[in-house]
Amino acid sequence: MERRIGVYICHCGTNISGTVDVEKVTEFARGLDSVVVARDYKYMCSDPGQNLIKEDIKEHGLNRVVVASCSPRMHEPTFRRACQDAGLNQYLFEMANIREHCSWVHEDRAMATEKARALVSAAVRRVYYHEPLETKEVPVNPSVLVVGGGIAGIQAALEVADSEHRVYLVEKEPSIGGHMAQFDKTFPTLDCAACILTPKMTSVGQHPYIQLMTYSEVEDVSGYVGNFKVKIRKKARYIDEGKCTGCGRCQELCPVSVPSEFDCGLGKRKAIYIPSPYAVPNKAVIDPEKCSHLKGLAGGKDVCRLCQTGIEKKGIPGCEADAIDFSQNDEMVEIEVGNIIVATGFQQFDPSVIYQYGYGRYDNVITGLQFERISNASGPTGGEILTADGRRPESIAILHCVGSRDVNYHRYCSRVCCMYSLKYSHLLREKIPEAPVYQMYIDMRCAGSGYEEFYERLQEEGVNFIRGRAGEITNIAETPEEEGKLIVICEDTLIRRKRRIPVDMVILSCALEPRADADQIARIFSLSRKADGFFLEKHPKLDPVATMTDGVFVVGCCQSPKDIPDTVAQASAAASRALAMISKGRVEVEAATAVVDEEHCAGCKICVDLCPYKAISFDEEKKVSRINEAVCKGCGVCVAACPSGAITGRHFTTEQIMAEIEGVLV
Amino acid sequence: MEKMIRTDAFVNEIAALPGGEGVRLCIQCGTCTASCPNADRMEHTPSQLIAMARAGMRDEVLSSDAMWYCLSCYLCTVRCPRGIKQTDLMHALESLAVREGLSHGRTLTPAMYRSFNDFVYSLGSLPEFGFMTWFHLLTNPLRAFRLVPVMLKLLKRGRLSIRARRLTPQGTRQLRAVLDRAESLGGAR
Amino acid sequence: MSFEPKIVGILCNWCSYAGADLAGISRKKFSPNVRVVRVMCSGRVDPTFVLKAFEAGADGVIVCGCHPGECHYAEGNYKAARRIPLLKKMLAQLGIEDERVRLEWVSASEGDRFAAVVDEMTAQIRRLGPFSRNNGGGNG
Amino acid sequence: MKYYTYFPGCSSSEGGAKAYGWSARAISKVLDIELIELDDWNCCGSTPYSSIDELVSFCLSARNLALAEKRGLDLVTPCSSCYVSLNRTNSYLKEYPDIKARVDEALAAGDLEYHGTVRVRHLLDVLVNDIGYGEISSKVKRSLSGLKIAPYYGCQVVRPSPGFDHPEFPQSLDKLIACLGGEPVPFPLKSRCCGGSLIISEEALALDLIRKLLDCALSNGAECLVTVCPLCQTNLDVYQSRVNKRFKTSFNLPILFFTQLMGVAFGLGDEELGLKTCIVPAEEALAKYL
Repeated sequence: MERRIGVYICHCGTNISGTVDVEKVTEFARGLDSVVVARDYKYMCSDPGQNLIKEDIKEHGLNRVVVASCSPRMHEPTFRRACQDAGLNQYLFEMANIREHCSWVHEDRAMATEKARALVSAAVRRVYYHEPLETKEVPVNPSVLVVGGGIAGIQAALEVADSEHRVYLVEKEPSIGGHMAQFDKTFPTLDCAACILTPKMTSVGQHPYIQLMTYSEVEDVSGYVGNFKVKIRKKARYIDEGKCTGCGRCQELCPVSVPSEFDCGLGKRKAIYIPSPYAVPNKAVIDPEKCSHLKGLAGGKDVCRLCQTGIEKKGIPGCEADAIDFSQNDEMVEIEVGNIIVATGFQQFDPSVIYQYGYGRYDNVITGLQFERISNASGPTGGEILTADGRRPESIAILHCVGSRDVNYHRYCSRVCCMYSLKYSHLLREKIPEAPVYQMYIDMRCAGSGYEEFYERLQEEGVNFIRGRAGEITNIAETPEEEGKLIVICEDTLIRRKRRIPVDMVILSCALEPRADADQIARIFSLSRKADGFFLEKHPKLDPVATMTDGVFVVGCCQSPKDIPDTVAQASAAASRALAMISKGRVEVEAATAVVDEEHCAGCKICVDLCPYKAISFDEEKKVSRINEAVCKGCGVCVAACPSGAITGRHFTTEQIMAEIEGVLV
Repeated sequence: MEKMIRTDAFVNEIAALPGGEGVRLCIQCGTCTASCPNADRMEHTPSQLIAMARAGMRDEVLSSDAMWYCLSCYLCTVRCPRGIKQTDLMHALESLAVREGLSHGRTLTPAMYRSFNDFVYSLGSLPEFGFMTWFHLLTNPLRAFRLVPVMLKLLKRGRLSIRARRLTPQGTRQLRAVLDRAESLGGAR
Repeated sequence: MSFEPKIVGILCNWCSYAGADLAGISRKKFSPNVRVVRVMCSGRVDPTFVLKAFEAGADGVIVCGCHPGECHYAEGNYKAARRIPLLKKMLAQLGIEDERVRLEWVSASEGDRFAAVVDEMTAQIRRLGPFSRNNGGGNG
Repeated sequence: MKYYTYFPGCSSSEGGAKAYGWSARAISKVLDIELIELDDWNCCGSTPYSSIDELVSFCLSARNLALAEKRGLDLVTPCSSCYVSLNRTNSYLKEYPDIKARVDEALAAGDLEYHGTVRVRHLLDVLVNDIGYGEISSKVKRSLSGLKIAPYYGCQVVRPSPGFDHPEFPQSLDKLIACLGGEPVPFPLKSRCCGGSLIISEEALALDLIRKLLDCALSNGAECLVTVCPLCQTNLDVYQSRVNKRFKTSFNLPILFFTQLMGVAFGLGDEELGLKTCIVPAEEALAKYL
C-alpha cells in the first residue's frame, strides 16, 4: 500500500527555531520519499498544532505521521492521541527529537540544522515501515499478594482487605511484626511501638479477607499484571496451628535453649518457642536445627520429646492440645493474584566488619537494635539499661553513621539513624538521668514533622552532642579515669581537638541495608536494584511505589531506608494503586511486543532463558518458542539473540531500526 | 571578625596534586584526626587543614607544622569515609611547603628529611645509624651525646655500619643522572 | 573544512535516552556529531545494527545502556555487555578499528556524563579519521 | 625452587638490620626460595623523599623497578617502608599519566625505561601465600611451643590497602607464629605506628608510641615481640632503653625479626640468624629453643 507521510516541524517558540533553521528542515522534509505534506508551526503540541495533523490526515489521506519537536518521552502520547482521534492507528506515528537532542545542546546553527535534518529523515524512513498495532486488555484478578509482614506489609494488607478483597500475606518468619515489633519507643512522638503495632498485627490475624501465611516463602512467580501465579513454600512448623493455643508450656518444658533472634542474641529462647510475647499467630514453632528430637530422628534415634510427653514423674503434662507434630513436612501452595506488593524490608548493617569499633570484641559495644531490646520492657533486661556484666552504665556514647555515608561500606545516608539515636538518648536520660550521654555525629539530619523539635528537646535534656565521627573505640586506658572503660576517640571538630571519651556502653547506630536475599527476591519478582542494592522504583519522583514490572509494587525499606510514617504512606499508596486496578477490572498490555515466526524458529530455546519476564515458553510438540504477549515487555533481548531471526520485535523491527540508522546518516 | 576574600585558587591547586583529589569531598567528620597518633601535637588537625585549604588560607596551611608530624601510618587513609588519601595529601602539602620555602621551624622533621635526602643523593643508599649520628651532631649535639650509650651498644652488637654500602660507579652515575633530570622537571605537581 | 565525524548513538529508552534528554533540559552543550537512535533496551542491539551503520557511512558507533544492575529489563544491559566484545572481534576481522565502537553506561540522571561521553567519542573518532571501506576494512 | 628478585633495602643489607637480611636468606634456603639480589639497587627514598620532593622520590623507586623489570620476577623486600615506597610509585605511575611522563623522561636520562609490570611483594606475603603455612610448619625442627610472642605488623605492611592482609586486624603473622608452634598473644596495637623515622627528629613523641606498644605487648603476656620491618625493630629494640629512661619503666622485651624466629624454629644457628645483634638480649627468652 502506498505510503502517504505527513511531517510537522515544531518551532517550540524559539526553543528550536532559535538554533535550528526550521524552514530549511521543512523544505528538506518535503523532498523526502513518500512525504506528501510538510509543515512547520510555532507550537505543534497546542490544540491548533494538533488540529493541523488531524485535518491533514483527513484531507491528504495521510497514513503515516512524523512530528519533529521535543523528546518522545514528553509528547509522544499527545500526538499518538491526535492520530488516533483522526482515525489513524497510533503506532503509525513517529517522533524526531530536535529539541533535547539538538537545538538545546548545540550552538552552531548550521550544524544543528544539519543534525535536525538527519533526525527528521531518520524518522521518515522509520515510519515508512511502521505497522498498525492493537493494544490488548486483560481482566484483573482481584486478589493481592503482600510479601513481608513488617509494618509496611501489615499496612498494605489491611488497606486492601478492608475494601473486601482477598489478601495473601506471606511472612518468612514465624510471626509478623518485622523490625518494628522489636522497637521500644518510636520517634519523635515516643509512643510505644508495641502499643501502636500489636493492634494492627492482631487485626491482620483475625481479618476475614486476609490469609496469613507465616513461616512461608514465595518461591516462584509467573504470569503477568492482573494474572500472576505464585508458588509459596509453607515451611514445616512441626505444630498444628489449628490446635496450638499458644499457652507456652512446651517452651517451658524444652531443655534446649539458644540465643533469641528476636532479642538480637541478648536473650534466650528454646528449640520449641513462641517468637515473641505478642506473636501473630500466637503459635509455637520448632527450630529443626536445634530440636534434639528432630536431630535425633535424622540419626534414627527417638530422643527427648519432653514438649510432647511432659515429665511424668513430676506430674507435669506435655502439650495438652496435642498440637505437636514431628512428622510435618514443608508444603507447596499455589495461589493466583492480580497484584503483588513487595515489602521485604531491610537488615541491620553488621558493624563487626568495622574492626576499630570493636563490635564483637567488646561486650558493651552494641547495635541499635540490641539497645531497642535492652530498653524494651519485654526484653532480656525487662527494660532496665544494663551493661553486659549487669552494671548500670555511668556514661554512654552513641555513634552515628556506622556503615552509612562511608565509601568503604554504604555511600548512602540511612536517613533514620539521627532520629533513632536521639530517641535512644531520650530513653537513656529518662532511665538513668545521672549518666551523661554523648552523641558523636557528622550532621544532624532531622527533616520531618516534629523532628527538629525533638532534636531541640534532647538538647534541653542535656545530651552532649559532639560534632565528629568516632575514629575508634579502645579499652586501653591512658589515665586512671579511663581504667575499665571503653574510650571513644574522635575529633570534636567544633573545637578542633582530638577527644577521648570514657564510657561504659557504646551504641552503634548502624546503617539500614538491603537484605542478604534481596538478589533472590529481585529475581523472583523481576525487580531491578539500584546501585545501592535497594529495589528500583518506576520513577524516583512521579512513580515511587510502582516498578518496571506492571502489577508489582515495592514499599518500605526494601525500596530505600525510611522511617515509619513514610513506610506507612508508601504501603497505603501501593494498596490504592492495586485497588485502582482492581476496581477498573482490566489492564492494557504493551502492544510493542515480540512475536515468534514459527516457520523459522529452530527451537534452540536460547530466547526462553534470556527473557527476563519468563514470557517465552517452549512448545515441546511443535518444537518452537512461543511468546505470551501479555507478559512480554518488548525489551527486544530475544529479538537480538535469536540466531535464526525468527523473532520480530513489534514497533522496533530490525527493518525499522535499520531504516532509522540509514536515515541519521544522510 | 577576620576578613577573608573567598578564593578557590588554593583548593584547586591542592585538588590538582596527586593525593589531593579528594579535598572537595571532605565532610569534616574528623575521622582522620581521631585516627592520627600525632594529631595532638599538630598545630592544626588533619581535617582542619582541609577546611582551611577550602577557605583559601594558603600561607597558614603551608606554614603549619601539622603535616610534618605525619607518620605515614595510613590509618586516616584506610578509615576516611570519603576515600580521601589523607596521608598522600600530607606529603603533597609537605612538598608544596618546601617548594615555597615555608617548611616549618618548630619541628626538626623537615631538616631531618632534607639531610636524609642529601645522604641518599650522594650515596644512593643510607647507613641509618651513621645518618642519625651525623644529623644529631648537626642539629643538636646534646642529643647526640645522650645517644652515645645507644651507639656503643649498637657498636658492641655489630650493628653500626662503619662503611656504608655504595653503588657501583656507573650505578651512581646513572642514579645521579636520573635524579638531576627529575629535579630539573620540578616537583610532582 | 575539518573532518566532522558521523557517529550513530544507539541508546536504551529508559536510562541513556533519558540521560540524553536531561543533558538537553539542562542545556548542556556538546558536539553535534552523535545522532541518536532509540531502542527499548541496549539488550536489543543486534551486531548487524553496528555493521549497518558503518556500511551506511558512519565513522563510529556508540551504544549506551543503563548501569549494571539498573537495567529496567532486569539484565538486558548485561546481554549487551557480553555481545559487544564478540562484535569487536568480528569488526577486527573486517579491519574496523576497535576504537570506533564503544559501549557506555549512562543513567537517566547523568546528563553531564552523556555530554562528556559524546565529546570524548567525537574526539576519539576525529583522531582516527574518517572510516573508509577501502582502507582494508569495512564490509565493501 | 621458587625465584624472586630481592630488594633488601638499606637497613637489611649493610645497615643496622643486617640480621634481618641474614636470617631472611637463611630461612629462604630452608624453604627452597632463591632470593636474587637486585644489582646496584638504590635507596627507595622512603617517607623523607616523598615529603620533600615527590617526583624525585618516584624516580628513586622507579630506577629500582626499571632494573627489576628486566628480570621479570616479583620484587620482594623485607622492609615495610621499601614495600610502600615501591608500591606507591607503581600505583602513581598507573594513576597519573603526567607523573609517568616526567618519570619516564627522568629515567631516560639514565637510559632506563619502566613499563609498570613489576609486582612488589613483602617477604611476609611471599612466605605465607606463595610457600604456605603447611610447607613452613613441615620444616620446623624445634617447635616454639610455650613461647608467648607478640605479632607486630606495624603500619606499612598492611596499609594503605588493598594489601594481602586486613589493614587494621592482620592475621598472617599470627598464623605464621602458630605454625612454628609458638603462641601469638592477643596484641590490639599490632598494626599501630612505632614512630617511624620521626624517632630522629621528634624523639619524645616516638618514644611515647613505642612505650604504648611495649606496654600492650607485655600486658598481654608476651615474652618477645616479632617485627616485619627494620625500622620498627630499631625503634622498639634500640630505643627500649631510652623509653625506660624517659618513662621510668623497666621494659626488657626482646624484639626479633620474624625471619629470626622462623630460623630458630628451623633449628638454624645464631651465626646465620644474628640473634646477638639484638640490643635487648634474646638469648634468655629463646634459651629453651636454641
